[in-house]
Amino acid sequence: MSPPDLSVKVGELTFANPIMPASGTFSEDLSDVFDLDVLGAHVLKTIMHGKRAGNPTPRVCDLQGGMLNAIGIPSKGIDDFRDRMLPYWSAYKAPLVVSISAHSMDEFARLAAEVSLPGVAAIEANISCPNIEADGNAFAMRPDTTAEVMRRLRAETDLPLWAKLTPNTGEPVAVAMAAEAEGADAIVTANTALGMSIDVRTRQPRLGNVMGGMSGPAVKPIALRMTYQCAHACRVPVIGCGGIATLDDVLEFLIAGAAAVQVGTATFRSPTVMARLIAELSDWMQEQGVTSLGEIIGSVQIPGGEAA
Amino acid sequence: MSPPDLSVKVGELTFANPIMPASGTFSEDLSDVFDLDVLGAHVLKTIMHGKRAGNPTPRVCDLQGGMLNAIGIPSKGIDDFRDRMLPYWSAYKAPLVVSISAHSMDEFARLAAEVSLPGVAAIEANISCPNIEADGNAFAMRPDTTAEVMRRLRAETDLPLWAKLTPNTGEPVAVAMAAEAEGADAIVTANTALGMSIDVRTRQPRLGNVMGGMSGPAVKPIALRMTYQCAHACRVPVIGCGGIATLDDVLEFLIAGAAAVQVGTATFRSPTVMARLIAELSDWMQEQGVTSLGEIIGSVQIPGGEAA
Amino acid sequence: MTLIPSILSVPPSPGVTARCAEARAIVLSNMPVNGEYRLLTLDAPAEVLDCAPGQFFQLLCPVPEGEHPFLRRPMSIYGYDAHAGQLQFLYKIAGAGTRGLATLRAGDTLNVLGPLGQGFTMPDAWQNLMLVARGVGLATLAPLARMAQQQGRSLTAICSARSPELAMSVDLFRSYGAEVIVVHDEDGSSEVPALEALIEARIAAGRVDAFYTCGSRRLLTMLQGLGQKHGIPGEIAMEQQMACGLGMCQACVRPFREGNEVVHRRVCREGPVFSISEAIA
Amino acid sequence: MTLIPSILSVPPSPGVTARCAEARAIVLSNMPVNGEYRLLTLDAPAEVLDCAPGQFFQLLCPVPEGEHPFLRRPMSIYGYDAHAGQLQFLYKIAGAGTRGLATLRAGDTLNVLGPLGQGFTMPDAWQNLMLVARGVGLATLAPLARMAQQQGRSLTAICSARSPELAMSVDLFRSYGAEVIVVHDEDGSSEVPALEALIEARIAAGRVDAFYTCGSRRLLTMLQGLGQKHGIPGEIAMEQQMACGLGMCQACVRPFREGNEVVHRRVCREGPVFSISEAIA
Ligand SMILES: Cc1cc2nc3c(=O)[nH]c(=O)nc-3n(C[C@H](O)[C@H](O)[C@H](O)COP(=O)(O)OP(=O)(O)OC[C@H]3O[C@@H](n4cnc5c(N)ncnc54)[C@H](O)[C@@H]3O)c2cc1C
Ligand SMILES: Cc1cc2nc3c(=O)[nH]c(=O)nc-3n(C[C@H](O)[C@H](O)[C@H](O)COP(=O)(O)OP(=O)(O)OC[C@H]3O[C@@H](n4cnc5c(N)ncnc54)[C@H](O)[C@@H]3O)c2cc1C
Ligand SMILES: Cc1cc2nc3c(=O)[nH]c(=O)nc-3n(C[C@H](O)[C@H](O)[C@H](O)COP(=O)(O)O)c2cc1C
Ligand SMILES: Cc1cc2nc3c(=O)[nH]c(=O)nc-3n(C[C@H](O)[C@H](O)[C@H](O)COP(=O)(O)O)c2cc1C
Ligand code: FES
Ligand code: FES
Repeated sequence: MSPPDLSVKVGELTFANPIMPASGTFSEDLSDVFDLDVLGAHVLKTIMHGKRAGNPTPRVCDLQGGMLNAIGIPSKGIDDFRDRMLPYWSAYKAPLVVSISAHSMDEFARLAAEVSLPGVAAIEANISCPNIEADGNAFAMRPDTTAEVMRRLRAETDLPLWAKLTPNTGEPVAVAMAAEAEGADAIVTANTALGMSIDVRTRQPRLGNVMGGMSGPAVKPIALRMTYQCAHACRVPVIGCGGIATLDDVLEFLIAGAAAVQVGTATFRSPTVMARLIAELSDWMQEQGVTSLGEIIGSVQIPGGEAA
Repeated sequence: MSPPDLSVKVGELTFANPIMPASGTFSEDLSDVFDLDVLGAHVLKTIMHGKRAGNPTPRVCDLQGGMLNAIGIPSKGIDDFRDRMLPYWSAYKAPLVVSISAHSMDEFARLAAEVSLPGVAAIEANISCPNIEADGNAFAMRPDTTAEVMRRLRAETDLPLWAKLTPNTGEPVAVAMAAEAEGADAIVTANTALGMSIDVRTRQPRLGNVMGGMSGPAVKPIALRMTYQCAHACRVPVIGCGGIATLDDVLEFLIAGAAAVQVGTATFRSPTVMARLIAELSDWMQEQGVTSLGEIIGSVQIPGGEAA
Repeated sequence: MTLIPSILSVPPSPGVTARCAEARAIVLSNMPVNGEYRLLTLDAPAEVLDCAPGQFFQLLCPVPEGEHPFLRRPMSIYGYDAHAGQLQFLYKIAGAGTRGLATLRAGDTLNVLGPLGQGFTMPDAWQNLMLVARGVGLATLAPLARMAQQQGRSLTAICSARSPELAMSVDLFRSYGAEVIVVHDEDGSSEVPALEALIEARIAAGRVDAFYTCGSRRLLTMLQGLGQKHGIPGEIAMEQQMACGLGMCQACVRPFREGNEVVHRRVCREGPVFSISEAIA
Repeated sequence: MTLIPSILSVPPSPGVTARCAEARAIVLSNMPVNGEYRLLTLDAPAEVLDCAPGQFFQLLCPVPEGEHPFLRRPMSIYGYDAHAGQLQFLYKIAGAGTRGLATLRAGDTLNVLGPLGQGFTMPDAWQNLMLVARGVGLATLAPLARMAQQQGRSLTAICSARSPELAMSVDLFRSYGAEVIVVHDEDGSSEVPALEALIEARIAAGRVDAFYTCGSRRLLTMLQGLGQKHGIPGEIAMEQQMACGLGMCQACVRPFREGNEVVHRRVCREGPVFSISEAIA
């Protein structure tokens, strides 16, 4: 029997399998541990236009079933991307997804144009990073600011453009639909949830930045809910992200409607996890007689039809 | 040495200690397990005006570090409250907090008037229950609807009025300030976070209602963040709620600025937990030489002054 | 294999008690039985041993590697012995929680909450009892059989299983003086028409004053039909997903007939034992 | 008590290697030593044993009851022996993760990720080495002392501790041919002025080509001053909260002087060993 076909389509792009890293939890350093070309795609840490230091330390702390981070976006800037990172990643077969962000629409648009280079397969617009502006504000908090920034980005690039949403908004579906209406080719659900932790002995916040983004299994139900909501509301594909660590987690997001998934925090606990998930998914498909992931994606059974 | 003073003030009310149950996770049935008069206050399951069945089963499922529920608000209505519950709870010394909710402003206001009876110490307005309306919508999702409903409630009752917030809003601070501006005497942070879980074997949602509210340790960092944000933005006291299970959790919320805390899901894992937390808090104060909780509440140390 | 639950001190009249406690029990043994099931025997403190047949416990299951059961898991009391300080559960591995239970070794501790719920009743008028059960439902009915013997009732136990070898508690029920009838899927004797004929014959012979059953929808519907036709009452132990187990959260409701109305009752508090005529399959 | 880490196969020239693996190791022993510390000895596969002094592992700590360490915890390699297939860590119980480590018994498995980071260098020009350390920092420097001996360097080890009994690795350093000087808080000999005078005397005697240290800000500032004054280079192993340990997340940065600039470097990737002159206390 031929090995099962793990490939998925995300808009016009085809990936060899649905497993890719989440932005900010992946770098060339992981090639020490496994061959990065087994991945469906490579998604890089968000870059911004200029050089930036990032947030004060401590930048991470752990939680029950997850972690908080307030890394910020330390960035070596666009030149380093073009001259050093792009050539490095272009040597791989796996398609390259470049995550970008900015504080202003103008800078965001300019960066989109500048990273639209041969070797880049798609741009992920990080319109959701809760660390960029105070108290978790980001473009993706509101449909109107989302629409505006996506329109500007769309005007600057012909590459597939993904919008990465935040769970901190009260209206994720409206935000996803605004992104879609302005030409997003895919929706990524989601970035981290704004949280806080205090060391009761020192009475200090555990993060130098006071608040930070929560990730890992603890946020999975929230990310899954957003994935389901957006997959039902949007025509463009949705990429699930949040707390994925096991084969069951991957299947859960695919069943909810995700066309592919991103794995972040799980790589910190087990750097080989993505390679293992791909192998396990292949074995599972073979065992279950599933020949294509089209049979799984969006196959959730809602009792009595549509969701409440 | 005299035992430490655990009492806290929440607006004009004084509670013997800062530990009280969260609405919906407590009932007279718990008196099988310990003497309910040790609690700082009694907070009842939300009541609505008429009789209601609640949501389809399964109504709960568990998660890593927490659970989802979509109980809905099965309610025996106002008559049952007045005739049966109020006399039962009035026999206790601990102050009684009655949680109310409604689908419309009119009904909400009417219910506030109807529950303003002798024996009721405060009203908790559940303006945040994600199960009441589709997709997590609730009054507390927006400052304007919050302001309107709180204004209506304030007009109908002279009792202390608490507003229970939702973590599903993108603007919790604005919502808290709107509630305060319209006369809320305290803010409760927070209700459950909207989530989802799918059984990958049956491909069905694990809840009959498809989506539901997440609670337990997994949501603690989000609830703590909201508690900190609201305690810094509001003059009225904030009551912390979300994932509290240990003495360190209680201290973490008090340090963040909570005047008292509510314990929900932890009671399901250990029905004696609230009684234990009160004893542990007393022991801890004695050990540390803390004579009053005023020394702890809001004592978070922000490096370099205020938060980002 | 025969499982003898240690029920030495069933109270003569099973006064339903609502009192319960959270306690640490110590594992005495945790053995596989019959391939599919495991028997967990605990050394438990007196405060949790005032049990009645049909009641249950909420167990805080250990965390098996890579899984995260969070809520307690409900388990019927299979055996209890206040005198010996022992408590037993018979369980089937279904998911994370029961896989966690399966990791317990002698000497480990287990946090138990119970006894919970309302047990079976056995009015004086019910002298000839018929017990119909399948699978892990037998765990729930075993202490009932013991109680029937102690109260001098006549008992017929119909044990339904996939194959005759899997009909677990045959010897146990026999040791309680029951007449045991094994029906199974292999020869079709467990199918409703065959079962119904079998029971009709007993009823005709005046051998059935009341039914006891548990779990299966199919058996419930059948017994409701027979009960209505012949005016035979009975009780059923039901299941539902639970959170608190104490009556606080309203997770575990099921619909029941109350006159012309359908009402919700909590399986953990008003149940898990209900009148067969009021239950809805 | 003397702790002999099993370092039998230190590579003569510690070629810095970036390769690492995630592996399951088996606990051989996990013993308390000296009250405050514990020594964990693992049976580890060859793929993780190509180590150099100063490198570290990320340990996936077991979950102690009631606590939930989530991220891996970084631990310096205390001993490694590719030949015997052994790996050792010396740790102090600080919180949930190390409390989890303390629960390990012989035969348990532990998921380890390593070796990680850049170890110490030992250029030929550095013949007379001075090692200054306190507390658990000694764990990091122990394999370095062994390497110094193997490469025939002269070594002075200043062990700083709260009281003389707590100066843990005295005998160990001696066994590597080091001259060991114990300074402690009780007689004030561990205070900076006293220490500085002591080291100045050795420098005057031409006994110090390079310093090695780890951890403490106070010691770093002092050694930077002495190094600058006398033109003596050196290396320091530093710490920072980590998430990935591999260089991906940028959690573990610290500021360093690079010419006139201050730059961020990742402790897990560019470090944990850095030049003393570039480090910022
Ligand atoms: C009052 C009562 C008494 C019970 N007595 C016994 C007993 O004596 N022996 C025994 O083996 N089992 C008994 N059960 C069922 C037992 O509680 C479930 O099998 C167990 O909770 C499954 O947990 P898990 O983590 O292993 O599996 P999960 O992964 O939680 O579930 C596996 C499957 O079982 C279903 N399930 C889970 N919990 C329940 C529940 N509370 N009720 C019904 N279905 C459920 C799930 O939907 C899923 O399909 C009883 C249930 C109730 C309500
Ligand atoms: C490269 C490196 C090598 C190390 N080698 C050793 C060693 O050989 N032996 C040893 O006992 N310890 C060593 N440490 C420190 C050790 O990693 C921490 O003590 C441990 O992570 C604490 O985890 P915990 O869960 O027990 O405590 P936590 O509850 O996580 O923390 C307890 C205290 O330690 C602090 N802390 C936690 N993690 C770190 C960290 N990574 N760096 C600095 N402080 C931290 C916390 O802020 C807190 O104040 C090393 C650290 C690094 C970065
Ligand atoms: C340390 C860390 C750094 C991150 N940096 C970024 C980033 O630069 N850009 C971005 O879009 N998301 C970033 N994220 C969010 C992740 O891409 C992902 O959306 C989130 O962590 C949820 O997935 P997970 O639970 O699998 O980690 C970061 C997450 C972590 C933990
Ligand atoms: C089963 C269940 C039922 C709940 N019902 C209500 C309710 O009726 N009204 C309300 O305001 N909150 C309700 N909540 C939310 C809790 O009061 C609390 O805000 C939330 O669970 C977070 O706290 P916890 O993590 O300590 O449980 C319910 C929570 C659970 C788990
Ligand atoms: S399980 Fe909570 S009411 Fe029954
Ligand atoms: S810990 Fe992730 S970069 Fe160092």
